[in-house]
Amino acid sequence: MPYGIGILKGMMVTMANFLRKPSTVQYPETRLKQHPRFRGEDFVWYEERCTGCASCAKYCPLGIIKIVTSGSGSQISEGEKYKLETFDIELARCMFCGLCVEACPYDALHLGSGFERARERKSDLVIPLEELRSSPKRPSTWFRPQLEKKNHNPFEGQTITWSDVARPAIQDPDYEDMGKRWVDDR
Amino acid sequence: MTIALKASDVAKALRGFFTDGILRDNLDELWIDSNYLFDLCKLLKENNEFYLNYLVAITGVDYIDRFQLIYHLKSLQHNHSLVIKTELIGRDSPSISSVMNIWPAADLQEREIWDLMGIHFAGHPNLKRIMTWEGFEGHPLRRDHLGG
Amino acid sequence: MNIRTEPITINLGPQHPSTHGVFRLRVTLDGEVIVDVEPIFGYLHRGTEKLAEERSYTQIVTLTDRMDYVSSMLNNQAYVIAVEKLAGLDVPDRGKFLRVIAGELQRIVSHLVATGFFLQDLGAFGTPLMYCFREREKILELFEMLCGARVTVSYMRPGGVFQDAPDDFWPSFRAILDSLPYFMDEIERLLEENEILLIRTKGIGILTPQSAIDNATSGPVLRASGIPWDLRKSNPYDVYGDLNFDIPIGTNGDSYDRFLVRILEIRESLRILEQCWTLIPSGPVRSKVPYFFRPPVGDCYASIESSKGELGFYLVSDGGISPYRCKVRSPSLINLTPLREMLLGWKIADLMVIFGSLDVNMGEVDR
Amino acid sequence: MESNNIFNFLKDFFNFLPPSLSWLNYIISGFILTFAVANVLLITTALFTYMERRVLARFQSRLGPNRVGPFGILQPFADILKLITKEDIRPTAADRFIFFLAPIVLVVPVFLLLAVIPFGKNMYIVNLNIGALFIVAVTTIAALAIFLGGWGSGNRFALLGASRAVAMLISYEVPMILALVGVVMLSGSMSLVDIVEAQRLPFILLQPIGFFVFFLAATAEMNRPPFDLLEAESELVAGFHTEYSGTKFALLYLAEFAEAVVFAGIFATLFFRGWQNPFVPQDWFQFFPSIIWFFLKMIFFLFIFIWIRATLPRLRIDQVMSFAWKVLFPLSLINLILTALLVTIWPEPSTIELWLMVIINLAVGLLCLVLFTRFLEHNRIKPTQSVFLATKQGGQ
Repeated sequence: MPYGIGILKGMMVTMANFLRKPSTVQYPETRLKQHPRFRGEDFVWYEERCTGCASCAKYCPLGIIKIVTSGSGSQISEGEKYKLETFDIELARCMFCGLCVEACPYDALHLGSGFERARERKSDLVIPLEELRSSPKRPSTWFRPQLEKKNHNPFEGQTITWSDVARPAIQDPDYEDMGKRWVDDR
Repeated sequence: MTIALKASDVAKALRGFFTDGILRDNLDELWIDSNYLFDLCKLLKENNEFYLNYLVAITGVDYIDRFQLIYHLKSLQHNHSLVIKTELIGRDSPSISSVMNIWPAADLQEREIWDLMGIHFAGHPNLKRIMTWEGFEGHPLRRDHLGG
Repeated sequence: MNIRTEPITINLGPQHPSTHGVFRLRVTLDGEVIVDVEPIFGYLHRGTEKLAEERSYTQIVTLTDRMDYVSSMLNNQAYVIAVEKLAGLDVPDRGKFLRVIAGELQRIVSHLVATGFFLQDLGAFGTPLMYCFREREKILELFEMLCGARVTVSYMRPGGVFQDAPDDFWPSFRAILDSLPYFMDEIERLLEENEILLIRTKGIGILTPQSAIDNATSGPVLRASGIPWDLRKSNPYDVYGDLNFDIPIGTNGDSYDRFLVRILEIRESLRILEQCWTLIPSGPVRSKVPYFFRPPVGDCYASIESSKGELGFYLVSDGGISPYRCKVRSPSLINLTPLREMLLGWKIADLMVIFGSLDVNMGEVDR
Repeated sequence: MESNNIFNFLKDFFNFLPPSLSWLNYIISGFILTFAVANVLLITTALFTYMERRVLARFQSRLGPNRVGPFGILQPFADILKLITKEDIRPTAADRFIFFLAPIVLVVPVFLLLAVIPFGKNMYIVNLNIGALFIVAVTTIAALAIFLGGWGSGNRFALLGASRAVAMLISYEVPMILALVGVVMLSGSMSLVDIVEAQRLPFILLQPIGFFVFFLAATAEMNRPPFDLLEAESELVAGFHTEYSGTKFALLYLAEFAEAVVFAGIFATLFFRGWQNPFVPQDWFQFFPSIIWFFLKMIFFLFIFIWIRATLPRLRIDQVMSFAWKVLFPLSLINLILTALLVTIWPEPSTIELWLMVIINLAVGLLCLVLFTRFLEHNRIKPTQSVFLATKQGGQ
């Protein structure tokens, strides 16, 4: 085989790629397809479902969720809801690992689907309570298999109300489970 | 599968050479007195029945009153592995002999343990800090190093 | 008359264009020839092991995928296997298969990045790198489908994987399995017999088998020196026991062999993924593990074959929700032990070639 | 031989001046001509930088610049504007005068080369009868300028880059000149205009080895891959122009790309029948006017430069030097002897004899290739044998 054949083969490969369509897209005009499980940064929060138990704040590795609740006089009773004073998520230090969403027992907190929330100042990167209330309800289906069963896709603008975002209430036990007498064998 | 050598039969085999070096052996951990470590490791590497020529990892653990050093060894030829543990009582300037001239792989690992844990390895050619910058005082991975 | 030449010391500093991450090399040069080398680490030291002592077992998963930021699935897999061995958890079969699929995809991504940057150091101005990155994008899109993030995936949890793959994952996974072999043929045609690449890398930076074992190198660096040692074969974990695949072994342990071993390993990973595609059972993906679970007191060491070498976790549990000590055996750091011995005597242009062929990731070295 | 008609056209245009001022007529028309041609080169270099980035991007399956202006066509001007507005730093360790002089000494020779190149049917600035010698003389100044820049900026990396550059450029001058001699022998005169007219057949057919040697030597002369040791960013940060910034860096940047454009022009004139239609003899109908042919060939060569830059990695300094002396130099000698033989046998070759010469040349070229491969083959095992698959595991 003559000496320069390796280089020529390489040149043919680059020429073949030269004739193909480029694989990059012009970002703001055309966008790549995103998938429903994308861990976006604008959190979706359902006030009706949230009881202020702050297990998300406890479970966040960086401890960036700040929840202040107060005994709200009339509403407070065993097992009911606290009145939420502040619910701040400091996006500047958040790494979007989703452990808070995993820890929320009432499916109140969900990851969003956007990633273009840039601000000039770091203090603007804190999501206050009002913004959580008013932000559009397009949760990502990360760690929410029930949303995936409804094949909910936040990128097609489908919003979900607080009532049908949760896991089915009773895990109806199948026959094999019924057979077990003691709960903890289940 | 990599067979984990039973500490008891390794101890039996080594008792021929060392009388008091081996402290105790439970399951697959072989506890050794820290000043016999060097010649015992040399023996483990050379004799062809064990031929542990691959030093997988050295780990330092700080148990408040004593430091523990765990050596994971492996033999690529026989595909078996062994865990050796030694203890250095007391917190001020623990020191042990370096195993660099048995396994050259120990070089960077010992420097890291010296830098983060503060265990001195006698006989290491250039025992300098590896992770933290030169002027850093204290050893971060110790239990009493509360950061800041 | 002899001309007195004195060697100059230059800093291939932390922000040098071709060091992989922040790695500083103080090199003493006599003209072009390297006389003395002193690597300086620590620029990316984030204290992962100290942080791990204050986090619960599940929270450490998010720490692990920031160690070797090019193969985060494999870091997760190593950590999770160590925790399961510590706590004695069993993992459902489908979870194991999903872990192997994610791990092998991540190995392909890591080898593509390694090959791309290896060519970039050689001066091929970005073309092979862009081709490798184009294929990497497709696999990262798979990861986004699987776990929502492309690089910091934290997909695996002690006891399996956190969620099953979505339905539209399998068709695009099949598409990649069909398209990647053609790309590999193309890359091999572009690079393998390229005369300039051969001159620049053949016989450069030779690591003898004996010193490869003495310096406890692992992964492609060890296999390129002729030692057939792969943890997936010698100490199979997850489902590697009942998959058949080969290990590429080099003969003369130079930079060219390390480069070629990685390319052939991508082909082997494709063979593994093909078998996983057919063998994966249905069923649950994760055994029941509470969030703040407490493994029994004790310690254990478990390691897997990550893309850089043997990545191991040594965990000591004192019964609490967070480990008493979590040590990481980082393959990149230990692969750097023979660096000085491999570099002496070569020219400065070879320094980049040898360092590039070692494929060291600074996130894993400094932890 | 009609003289240079653009210059005559301008001279007649200025005839209204009184005869006592006729010398002014010469100066003005001369100045306008050179000013126009110099600006043409500037614009072409700017467009070449744009073309390089777009074509290189397409090789790498990306889009390339398309933000500034329609399809990104104003990108080079945006670059120039940016570079000019950047602060022009001079390191304290730098030798003031040399640091300032280096960019100028690098740019001037590139524009000087334009004087000799015929763009179209008797469209040239001057018809020097020693054109080829002029080209060689001017390109050596670039080597000097690079060392001035490297030494003047007082930075270790720049010094290393500069000392490499001088060694490489000098050792690539020799094969380049010998390859030029082959062309000059065939065409009988050194002036580029005569070389173009003497090319009944494009010299690439008559001089395959000569073209190969000249092409590689010129690529090294222009510091383009695979010989771009100078700014080997992976090793020496940025080679000799590490310390330059602002307008000085813009000049260096311009010189590098202008040299590529000018050398593309030289290739077209020496080996591809300059401004004539390469596929058809002189007196037949040429499809395009002569200047269009010239620019088409230039763009063809520029495309090849970019194609090589997209594919090939860089050579090490000692490999570059050994390639020059062990490969290019003997090849150019063989080419020289062969051409001398052919020219003595057929001083006035008819068309059949011309084609005969082409066949002989190609045969010798293939022979050299086979000999060179056998010489290299015995000390290099086939690449794929070095890694094989093993199913078993275990260690030594």
